[in-house]
Amino acid sequence: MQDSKISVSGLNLFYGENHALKDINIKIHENTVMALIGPSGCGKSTFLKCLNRMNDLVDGVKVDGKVLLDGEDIYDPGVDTTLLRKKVGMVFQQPNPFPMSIYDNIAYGPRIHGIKNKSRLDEIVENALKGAAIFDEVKDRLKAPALGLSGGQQQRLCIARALAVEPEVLLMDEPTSALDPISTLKIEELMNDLKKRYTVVVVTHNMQQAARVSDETAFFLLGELVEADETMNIFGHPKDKRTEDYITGRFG
Amino acid sequence: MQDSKISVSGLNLFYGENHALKDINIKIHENTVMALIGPSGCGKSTFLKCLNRMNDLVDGVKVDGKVLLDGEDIYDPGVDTTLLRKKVGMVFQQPNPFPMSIYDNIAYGPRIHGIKNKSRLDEIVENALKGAAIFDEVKDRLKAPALGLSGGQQQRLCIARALAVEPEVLLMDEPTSALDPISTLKIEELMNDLKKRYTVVVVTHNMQQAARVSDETAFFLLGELVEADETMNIFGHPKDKRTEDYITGRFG
Amino acid sequence: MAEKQSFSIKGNRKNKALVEHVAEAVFTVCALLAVVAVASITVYMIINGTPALFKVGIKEILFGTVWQPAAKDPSFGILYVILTSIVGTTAAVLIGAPVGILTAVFIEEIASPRLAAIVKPAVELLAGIPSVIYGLLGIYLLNPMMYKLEIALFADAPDHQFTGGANLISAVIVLAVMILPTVINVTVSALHAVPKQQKAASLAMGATRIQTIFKVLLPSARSGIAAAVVLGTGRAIGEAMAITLVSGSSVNMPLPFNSVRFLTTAIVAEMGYAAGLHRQVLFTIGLVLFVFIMFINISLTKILKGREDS
Amino acid sequence: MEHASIMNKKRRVSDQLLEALIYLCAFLAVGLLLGIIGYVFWRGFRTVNWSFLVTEQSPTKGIMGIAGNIVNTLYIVVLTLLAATPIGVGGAIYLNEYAKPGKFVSLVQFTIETLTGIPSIIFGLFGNVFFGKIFGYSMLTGALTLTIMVLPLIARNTQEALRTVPDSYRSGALGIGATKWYMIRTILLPSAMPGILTGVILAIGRIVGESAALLFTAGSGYYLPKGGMGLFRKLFESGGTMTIELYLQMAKGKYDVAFGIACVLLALVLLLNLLTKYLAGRLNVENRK
Amino acid sequence: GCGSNTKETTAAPTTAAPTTAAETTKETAAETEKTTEAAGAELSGSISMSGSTSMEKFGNALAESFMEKYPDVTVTVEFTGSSAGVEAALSGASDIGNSSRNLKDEEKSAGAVENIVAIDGIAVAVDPKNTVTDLTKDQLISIYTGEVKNWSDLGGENMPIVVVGREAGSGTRGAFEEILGIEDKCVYANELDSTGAVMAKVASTPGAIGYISLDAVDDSVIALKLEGVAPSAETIKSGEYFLSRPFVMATKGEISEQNELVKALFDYVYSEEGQELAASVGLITVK
Ligand SMILES: Nc1ncnc2c1ncn2[C@@H]1O[C@H](COP(=O)(O)OP(=O)(O)OP(=O)(O)O)[C@@H](O)[C@H]1O
Ligand SMILES: Nc1ncnc2c1ncn2[C@@H]1O[C@H](COP(=O)(O)OP(=O)(O)OP(=O)(O)O)[C@@H](O)[C@H]1O
Ligand SMILES: [Mg+2]
Ligand SMILES: [Mg+2]
Ligand SMILES: O=P([O-])([O-])[O-]
Repeated sequence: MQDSKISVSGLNLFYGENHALKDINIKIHENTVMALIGPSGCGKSTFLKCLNRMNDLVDGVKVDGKVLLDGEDIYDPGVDTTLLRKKVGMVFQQPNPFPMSIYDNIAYGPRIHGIKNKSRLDEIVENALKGAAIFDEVKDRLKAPALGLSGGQQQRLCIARALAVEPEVLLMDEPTSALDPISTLKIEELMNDLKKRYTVVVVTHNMQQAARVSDETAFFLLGELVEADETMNIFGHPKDKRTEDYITGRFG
Repeated sequence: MQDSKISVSGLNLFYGENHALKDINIKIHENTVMALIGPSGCGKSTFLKCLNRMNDLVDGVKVDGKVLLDGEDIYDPGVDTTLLRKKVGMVFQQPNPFPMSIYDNIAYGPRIHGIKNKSRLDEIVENALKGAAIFDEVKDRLKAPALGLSGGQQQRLCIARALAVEPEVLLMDEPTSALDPISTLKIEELMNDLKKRYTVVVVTHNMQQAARVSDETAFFLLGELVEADETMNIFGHPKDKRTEDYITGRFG
Repeated sequence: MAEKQSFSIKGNRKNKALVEHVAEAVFTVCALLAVVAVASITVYMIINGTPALFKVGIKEILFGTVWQPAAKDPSFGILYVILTSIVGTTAAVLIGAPVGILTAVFIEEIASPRLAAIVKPAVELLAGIPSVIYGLLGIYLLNPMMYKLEIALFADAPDHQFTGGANLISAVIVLAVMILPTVINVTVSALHAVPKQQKAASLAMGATRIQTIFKVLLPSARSGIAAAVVLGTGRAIGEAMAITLVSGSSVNMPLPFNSVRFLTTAIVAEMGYAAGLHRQVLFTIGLVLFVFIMFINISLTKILKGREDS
Repeated sequence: MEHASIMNKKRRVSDQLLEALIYLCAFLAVGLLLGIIGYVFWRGFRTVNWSFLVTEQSPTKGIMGIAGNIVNTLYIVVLTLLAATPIGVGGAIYLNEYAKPGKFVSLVQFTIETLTGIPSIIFGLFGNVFFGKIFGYSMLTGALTLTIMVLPLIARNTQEALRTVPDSYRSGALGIGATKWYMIRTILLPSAMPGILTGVILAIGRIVGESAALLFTAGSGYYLPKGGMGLFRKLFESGGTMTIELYLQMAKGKYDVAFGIACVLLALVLLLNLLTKYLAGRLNVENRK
Repeated sequence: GCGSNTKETTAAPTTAAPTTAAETTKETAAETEKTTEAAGAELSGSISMSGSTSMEKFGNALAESFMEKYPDVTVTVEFTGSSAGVEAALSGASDIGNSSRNLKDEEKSAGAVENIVAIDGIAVAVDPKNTVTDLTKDQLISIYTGEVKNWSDLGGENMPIVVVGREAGSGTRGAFEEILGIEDKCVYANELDSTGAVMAKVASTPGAIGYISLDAVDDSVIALKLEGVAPSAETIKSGEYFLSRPFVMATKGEISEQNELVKALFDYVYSEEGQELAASVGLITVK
């Protein structure tokens, strides 16, 4: 196995009184896709947001433990969260393009990070759109409003937007749950493609999807990480009884 | 077979351009339960609403044809819709108690129709609640707000409210689709009971329910009445191929 | 089952229908009254406001600069009055709107929830303060300060007409402060309506909070903010009593240290005694104000419609 | 692969400037607005005492009291609401429950929007010559003028409230044979009541704070009505509300009195504000159930 | 330079009018005096006056004392400016229109009747700190026409002059400009719409000058001497102080055509008690 890109140890998270993540220890390897599964409310989204400190925005959150990204603790006071989030991109469940043109959506990130040069931006936009497998569909209408795209296209646009800042890790929270089967297929293919260059962590409710797209799978239950292993093992020979029950549909 | 309580002939209904009911001919017999089934959008609710002229409230509706209730055409200009609706009560898909006490909900109808006497009202309320099999559950809190009841109780309250005006026909549009299985069962039992004194027409999406509760069943498709017959026949030996396809789950 | 007595559905519908028809008629009349009220105001303004335009001459009224309505040889030029309303309102909005919008940003995005929970209701409360109170503070606190400034600035300008601080700037400041609550409240709700995921998306891309505010939140809320500004403009251009004393109420060019008269204060100043042609000219002033307001109203409707559509 | 470090905390000058600007504006605006409230209370507090509130003004005797103005304010509020509430609520019922979408409805809707935007000085001008011609400077002239002015406030709030009443209530009532008017009376109006009251309170706030539309219609009398007949006669007599008296005192440079009245007005506005909040809460709870 | 003739032209009506008015009302007063005494306490209803803001003090005093006498009558007075008052009387919006100047010919021909009830001076007021205490007529004219802009040109401190005046419908302004012969030539820095507002502005603004009703002057301002003459009842009566004008309570039609209440009010005004009241607020009586 490769290096671990992200290494989480002793992570606990509280929403006020609610102990939402309990002593999580896990390693996520470079250039792989890791799937997070588990029943609703088990803490998948919460864990994902720990990886780029999006939880900072929630009032009354207390985080405790270590999350190392390339060996640096992202909860160190010296960390610049904007640099962290540039490095660890995120795609949300609901496609959420900004109310501006397709081009400006993609150029948003690069511009924030100081890129002003027009031809450089053009290049970045084109590459990002290609990377998210949507370039051909929108290349003739880059100036059109992004909100005019279909749901599936919007989600790929959001992926392109995340790619445009050249992250190293890509977090995806149920990226296909709001999409139709054809768009879902496109995005699954895309994930397979992305892992060549990025480390991908994806939350999914869909067991088949986890099995199809991921190299490794982590199973959460009631805020605990029950088991994390290669996807084949999780779906083939889970070590924990609870994992087996969940995968075979006995609860959740 | 008994007399036909309602007799519909040559009924056509248009929502503007949309021809929602096409030449419907059907007889509904006294003291039976008739189930209306068919895929979504086929016109079941529309047909039901024709029977007490609730369609009058919709803008741009055009109705054409005859609906005889006890031999009187309900679309005759001389008809008083409030008397009609007193005679033909209705229960809706979503329980819709008024924001007042349980007692006042039930007494609402009788009061409309001029009953002011307190002891007479008390009696009516009690009978209606008993008729809808909810009396025991609420008898100690008749002054409590109706909105505080559970969904299933609310629906039986609405049935009681309809019974309180002593209708002769009771229309029910998917009365159990918003309810849990236990409440559903209670209401199905109730229907069986009701048909001793009322003529019941019930729309349902649930084939088993139709089979369980109804004496006759009418199958609608795309605004047409495909077939109406005794329930045993519809589910046993449907005459029309489309009915068979629908019942066996081939579409819808 | 024949023993069950079935009643006819035909019958005493006449009585009931009567009550129904009366109720419907009453409500229709109520709605009509609203129309009649506006129509009569509009028609009244037009009927009374247009004759003077032709009697005096459109050019003489709208582009004349001499306002001497009670002179032996009267002159009815309201150009300065129109310009004062335009300049005064614009200036007030240019000051009040940015401050208001950024304050709304503070309440919605920067302030801690506890602080916001104090500030927001306070600002809502201020929207209800009678405008004369703003005028009272203007005349009591602002005018004397302005006079000091005026003396300092124009000490060596022998041609300057001293106003004692009752000038355009004072009026503009009063108006700017007065529209603040409106701008803040409407902008806060506009910002509040921006989907939370857009903020999350921007932050997740490494944008700072400030970048997110200026590059995503404010642009997303722009139609709501536009509505806030337009509402503020409407309030500013329509205000009369708060600024009539503060502005000095002489008809002059709208220069910062001139005593000036607005469209509204022109009506206030002379409404009581104007008769004949003079009164008709006042209606013309009212009509000009009315046209401005209609323009503002219609653009507001457009903005709000546009928001519903998108 | 070369990994960028995340430990290099940068300071963005433009961000800091903008943030400073936001703080500045917020501080300015909030400070100013709170300062206004604070100043008015502080400056007006000493003037307000019991006799200020309950005595009638008498310039010859040198007595300053606002009892007459308080009664006038109440009088005009009641009179205006008596006219505006039924019309506003009725118009809203027509628009929401009876009207079929079309030209007339958009016309009414447009006029209601328009009325909202018309400045009060135009109402003053209109009322002065239109109603004033018949009734002179009088409470009646003032109330009729204000009725037109607050009509949209009540109508719009009623419309909003009616919109939040679920349709199922309507079909429920009609489905058991209620006539439309009966349904409106027994189901819609009770459910919409908090919204209607909110509109009424907003209208009260507007009337209490009004100056331009009243000064030229209801005038500025400050006497208490004399006995029962006086209360009726008041209809045709001039009367200034507290806000009008505030304006006149301020024009005369009697700042102590002006701030005193301002202080009372602020307290009143605060009270009305709390009342609206309370009612809005009620409306929400009803819906949540 | 034209000041001397205006003195005569305005002086004429102010002296002529009261005599005629007083004469015409003498009989009516005499004959209604009995009726009011008999029916006095039973009078009830309301009287509306509106107009001159200079007459605020007089109007309020009149209303109050009349209401004391007739407890069931309400007298309301609006202070909207003289022309507004006459206009309101003509349109019927008010029973009586107060005017602090003689009625204009147009107003008379529209049916307004000039009932002069008292004579008042116009004081030229400055703020208490001003060192100038005396102006000539020409100096006053040059101030109001904008030729002189600093008190130092008039022997005072180096301080700008803030020229405060009244709105165009004001009786005070009408009389002031007419007596000085500067109609429509004044350059006002502030045009305020009541006597009280002018006084408040002058009182609070160093260097301000304004004209106001003499009976309104209090110690927040200083009333200047004109041509060395201080304004007072005596100097106005004698004609030495040249800024004066009548207080008119205009009616639409003669007093005899008015309703009982209005008649009673005029009876009261012209009675000894009423004239004492006028004198007590600093006016010159006409009887
Ligand atoms: N902002 C928040 N404040 C308080 N509690 C929260 C917050 N967000 C989540 N929680 C709680 O934390 C727990 C984990 O939530 P989380 O959203 O991570 O679950 P999840 O596994 O993503 O569920 P789902 O599959 O439904 O998205 C839940 O009990 C939830 O109620
Ligand atoms: N108020 C209306 N205005 C216009 N068209 C309507 C209206 N109500 C129903 N329709 C149309 O009439 C047709 C029949 O609708 P109806 O509601 O009767 O179907 P349904 O069989 O009850 O369906 P479901 O099972 O989904 O309730 C549909 O095409 C529907 O779109
Ligand atoms: Mg989640
Ligand atoms: Mg249906
Ligand atoms: O007395 P005036 O208010 O008209 O000057």
